[in-house]
Amino acid sequence: MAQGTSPIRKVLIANRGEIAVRIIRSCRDLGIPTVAIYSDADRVALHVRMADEAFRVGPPPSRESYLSFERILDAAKASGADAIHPGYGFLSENAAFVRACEAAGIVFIGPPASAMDAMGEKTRARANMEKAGVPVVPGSNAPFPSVGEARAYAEKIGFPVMLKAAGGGGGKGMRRVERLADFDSAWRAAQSEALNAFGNDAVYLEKYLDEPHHVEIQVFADQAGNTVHLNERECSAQRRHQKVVEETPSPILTPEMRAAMGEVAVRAAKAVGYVGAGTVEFLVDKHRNFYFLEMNTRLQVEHPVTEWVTGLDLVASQIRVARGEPLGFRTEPPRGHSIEVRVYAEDPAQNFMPSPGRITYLRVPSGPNVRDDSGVYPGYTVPTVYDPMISKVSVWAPSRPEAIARMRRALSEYVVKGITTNIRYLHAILAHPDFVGGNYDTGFLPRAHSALLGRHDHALGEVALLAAVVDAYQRDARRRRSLTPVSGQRAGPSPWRLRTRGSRR
Amino acid sequence: MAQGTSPIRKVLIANRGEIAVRIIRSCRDLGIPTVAIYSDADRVALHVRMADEAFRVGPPPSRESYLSFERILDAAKASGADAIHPGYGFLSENAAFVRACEAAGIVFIGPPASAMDAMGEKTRARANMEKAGVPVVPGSNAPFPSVGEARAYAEKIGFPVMLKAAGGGGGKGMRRVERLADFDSAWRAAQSEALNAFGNDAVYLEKYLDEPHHVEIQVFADQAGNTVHLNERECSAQRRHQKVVEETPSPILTPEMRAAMGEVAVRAAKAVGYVGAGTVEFLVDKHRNFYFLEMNTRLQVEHPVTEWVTGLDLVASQIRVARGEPLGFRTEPPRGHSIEVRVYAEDPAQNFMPSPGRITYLRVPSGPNVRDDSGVYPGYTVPTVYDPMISKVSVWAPSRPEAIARMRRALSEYVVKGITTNIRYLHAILAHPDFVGGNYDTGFLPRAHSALLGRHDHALGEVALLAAVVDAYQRDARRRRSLTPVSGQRAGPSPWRLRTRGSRR
Amino acid sequence: MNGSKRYVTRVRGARESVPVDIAEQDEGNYVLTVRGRPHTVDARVLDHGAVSLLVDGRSYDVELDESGDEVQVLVGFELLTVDVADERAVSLRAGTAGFSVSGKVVVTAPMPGKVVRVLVAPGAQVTEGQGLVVVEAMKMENELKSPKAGTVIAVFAKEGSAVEANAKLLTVE
Amino acid sequence: MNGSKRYVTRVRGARESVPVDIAEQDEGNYVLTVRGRPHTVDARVLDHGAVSLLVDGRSYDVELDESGDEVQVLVGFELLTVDVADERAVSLRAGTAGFSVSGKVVVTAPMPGKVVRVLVAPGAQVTEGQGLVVVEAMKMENELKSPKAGTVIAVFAKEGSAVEANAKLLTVE
Repeated sequence: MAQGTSPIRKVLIANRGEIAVRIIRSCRDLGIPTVAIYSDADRVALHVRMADEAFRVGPPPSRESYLSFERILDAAKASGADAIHPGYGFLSENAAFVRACEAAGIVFIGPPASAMDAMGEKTRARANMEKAGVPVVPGSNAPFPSVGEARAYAEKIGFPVMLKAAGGGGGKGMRRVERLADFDSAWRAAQSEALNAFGNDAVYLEKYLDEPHHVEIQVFADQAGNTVHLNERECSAQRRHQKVVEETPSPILTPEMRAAMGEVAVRAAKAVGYVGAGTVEFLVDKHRNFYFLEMNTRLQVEHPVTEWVTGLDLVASQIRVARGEPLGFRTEPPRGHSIEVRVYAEDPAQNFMPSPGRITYLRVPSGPNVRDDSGVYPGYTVPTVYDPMISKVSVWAPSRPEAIARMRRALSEYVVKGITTNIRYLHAILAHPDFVGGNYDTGFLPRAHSALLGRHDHALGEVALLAAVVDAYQRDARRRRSLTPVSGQRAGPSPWRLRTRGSRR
Repeated sequence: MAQGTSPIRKVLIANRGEIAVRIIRSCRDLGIPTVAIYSDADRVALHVRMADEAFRVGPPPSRESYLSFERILDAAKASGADAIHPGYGFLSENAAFVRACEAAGIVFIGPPASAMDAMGEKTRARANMEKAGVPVVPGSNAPFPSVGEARAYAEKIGFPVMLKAAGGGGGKGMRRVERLADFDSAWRAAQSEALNAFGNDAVYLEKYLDEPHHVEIQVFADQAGNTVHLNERECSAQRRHQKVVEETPSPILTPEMRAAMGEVAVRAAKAVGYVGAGTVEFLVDKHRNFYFLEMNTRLQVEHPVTEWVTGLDLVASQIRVARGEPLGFRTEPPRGHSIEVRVYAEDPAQNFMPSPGRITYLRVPSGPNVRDDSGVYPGYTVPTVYDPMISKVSVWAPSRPEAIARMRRALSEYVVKGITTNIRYLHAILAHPDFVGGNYDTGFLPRAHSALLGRHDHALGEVALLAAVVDAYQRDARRRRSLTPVSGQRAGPSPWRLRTRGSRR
Repeated sequence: MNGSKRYVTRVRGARESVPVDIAEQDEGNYVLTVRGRPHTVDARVLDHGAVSLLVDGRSYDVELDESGDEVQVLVGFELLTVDVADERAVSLRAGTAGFSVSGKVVVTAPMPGKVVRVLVAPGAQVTEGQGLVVVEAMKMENELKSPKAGTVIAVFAKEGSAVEANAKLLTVE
Repeated sequence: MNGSKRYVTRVRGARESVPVDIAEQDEGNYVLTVRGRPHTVDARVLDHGAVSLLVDGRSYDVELDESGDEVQVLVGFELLTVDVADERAVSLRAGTAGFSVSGKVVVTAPMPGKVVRVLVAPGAQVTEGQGLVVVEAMKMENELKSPKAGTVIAVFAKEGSAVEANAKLLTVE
């Protein structure tokens, strides 16, 4: 981020989907015009419809559109945008893009490239954190020259171990190895996966922590180096290293642990000269020891839960910091409790297979302390080429049990027709005794998988039969009588109809 | 309310529309099953679809359905409901109904009948309040035996005066008289209107305050008599004595005034042995003197703004108090700022004529700190027989200017097709300098009426022409080519389609 | 690519009609010319009757509702009723009475209700916007106003009587 | 009032079909009898394919989606695919292969993607739920499972090849 004060008069959002919509909303609240970018697959996506301006950046594949420095910077210049918000994913943690923005005289709303460099490669991040006195999981800081040396190191720290792509993120390229015999083939597979996914075959290894908790600390820093933490988020409800449900406060954290982890997270951020919103992820073992996992140098998907318990608008705060304003807040204890779930166009019963397609009907949950951050609308077709997350629902309540009840209620109000979603699965998580109990680790979702899919309500099954038969009966009756649908309501006359009709024509 | 502890295991909601939905939500959050009632006009209304059970209570006219003691109590007995929540309007301030509930052994979630009696007739309320040392607007406490005596009293306190139906509320039966010559005819008209609306022709009169502010204090009391206030709501944006926009805190209140008005409101509530949620309405004149106006012995339409700045769920709190639980909260300064607008199916340009009909498409605002309390759904037909309010949008932000910006953004996201709404009018209010300035009185909306209707954006008018022409062109092209609609998206295959297709049939 | 086609548009309440020329470049992309100024327009019609327009790079989300020959257009907070006709249709219409609020106008009840008051008698001169009849519906009294200046030539509404939606109340010429 | 009519219902995945008798009382009100138990049902079909059901006073909000002879039913969090046929249709079908997951089943690609791995060869014995083919789409690998126990009689999918939606991947009998 260019140091100093920059007015920020128009923001280009280098992203799509719900996060692009989320950023447009904060910009609009701040009175800042927005520029959307879109690939050919997104011409009628919600973020394009909501933005003030919109520029095409290429064909559907991300590499040719949402990852194209040149096209995005061209759109910024064409529209006169003086700042770019990267959202999460895509170019949000790409230091080269940050430098390209700087070279083009455009404010990148995020940390400086140097902080990304320091945290980007996981092995370098580990080394930097060890230097700063931040506890890390036992493991290697440098790639190994050969599989033999890697294997020897694994034997030294003891199995099971975790192989991780040094350049990766989001759970891709990760592989757990249980025993020595499996090591060599797993190593090669991890290297090839890392190369395919990130263009970099560097793999490192860490001691595998048995069913740890994933707890992360939100940090925020201004350009003057004032750095605070905004408490934690519990993200242990994961599937294939993808978070599914997040909450704050973490049900396992004491105020003392929160203070200790917060202090370490702030130290980590300061060690790399961090600016803006960032997240320090930790693993917490059974003994409540915590270890630095990685730092996400961007806004997180799950930032709304922190917004609920702090009252802050983190996107607006990012923009204010990027303008050179000082932090207007400090660390305070979380107020109440917040939970977020990620709604996906996917079928949990079919191994979570994505389920793109047209949303034919949509009714979103609402009412007190329920928030829906959506990237879709009724009639929208979820495309096949991008991440299938369509929405995030978050709730707030004074206490965790109330927040759980509210989220279950909110999910019961969520109606999406035309595509399969994971809403039922999310509801099952919120009702599962391990989740309700609060002491769930990263092994929870895999362990509970069949329980989360399996619970069926037979009384409702019978109601479904009744509904199907009534529907068939009425259809048959209509066919017989060639009449219009039976309905409790008559369709009204012409929409937006005119109050006073003239005899025009 | 029956004193003592009552478990409350099932709640019948003696109301309809958004407030019935609102109450269902809180009950569901508390794990309490709900029973809806419906007239024939409401068989497929949202509250019926969302409740656990639903009972018909009669034909569309309220008198034969939502106001029928007998049918409502029969539904409560048939369903096994042990408590009734009256919402607002309908039977919510009917002391006879409270007594009928008590006689039937059903908890009425609201104040005791005696408190309603004390506050119900406005003249009696005035007398009670004067006795309790609460400042009231100069006026009469008793109905007048003849128009002559009323006229003499009006001359004594000086014109203009306000005529009000003693048994009324919601702005009905109110009439301002500017000068002596108009008095007699206005008096007779007010009597006849009062008789029609409330079955009671008693009319009283008060000194008319010139363009006062309407500021109300939310109070809450438990069965042990602990009574607190939850700050104020500014409700001066009124049209024909109907509130349109509400906010808290009031932009004109100092902390000292808030404390003074809060203390008076608590005194008023205690004077009548109040229990549960109630609202003491005040008029505030130019010199910031405040006068008791009336007490609404029920939940208010605009309660969400108080929920935003206190973090309380007022409906849940009502239920807890009705169960005999002590107040779990106390008076605290408002946190941030909240605004609510009432979305009506009406046409401001046609003298606010109601615009019932079918909602063909609906997209509601969302995102951070935006709440939509709606009673409708896409495909719903707004009936002609009831109040045309379809939804309330409320927002929260740290400061008033941010809350205004957020509400304007939220309204810009609100799409309702098929019927005319007042959304554009609401947006114009939020953009009007008098509202933005914060010092608006009850004369604001009438004064600003043509400004609120008149502002047109000519650039958008030209865009409308472009859209209409493209639409016509594409229709003509389709007709020529007999092709399917041109669209940025292809309609997907069958909805909820099956992942693995068998060769069934 | 097609040649240019002309449509004549008229916004309800406006005094003049505006010709708009449209030329399709490729599917969804057009050049539209209004009052001599050309606009590059990328337009996608959505199923539910909305159009996403990119006009010279600016994004407009437009909701449409067709009713007869007219279309209601909602863009931002502007709601306009637009009559769109191609040139042939306009010339056909030229011989008829239509295409303006001239001639006889029948004022109808917009919804079921009760006639509370009739404010004018046959023969009365009225101005545009003047109240004609008060109808009570949804517990509110609603004043129906004259859509034009003219003379009341017939009154069908009776005080106290119930009326159905679209019932004729009176005629102004 | 009409007489009673019988429908035969079968939930996908269930082993048995369930007959349901329906008798209309008056418009929207029915008595439905399932497994010998009668239910008083007030049913209103909404335009967008939903039914509001009051079954013995309990309210159920049911969303329907018809696809061919089947209807997908969402009630609460239960999503079922139900085949509903009247008695005549059932007797017609008796001579055909349908109405169970017996016989040949073609496994098709649910969306465009790339075949990453083929896990079985022709002749392989498979159990219900066993993985057959891995297809990559939307950046995720998705394993397609066998809808029934049986024998793989043909494999059309090739590792590394792109497939369109609904492309035949293999056949299980």
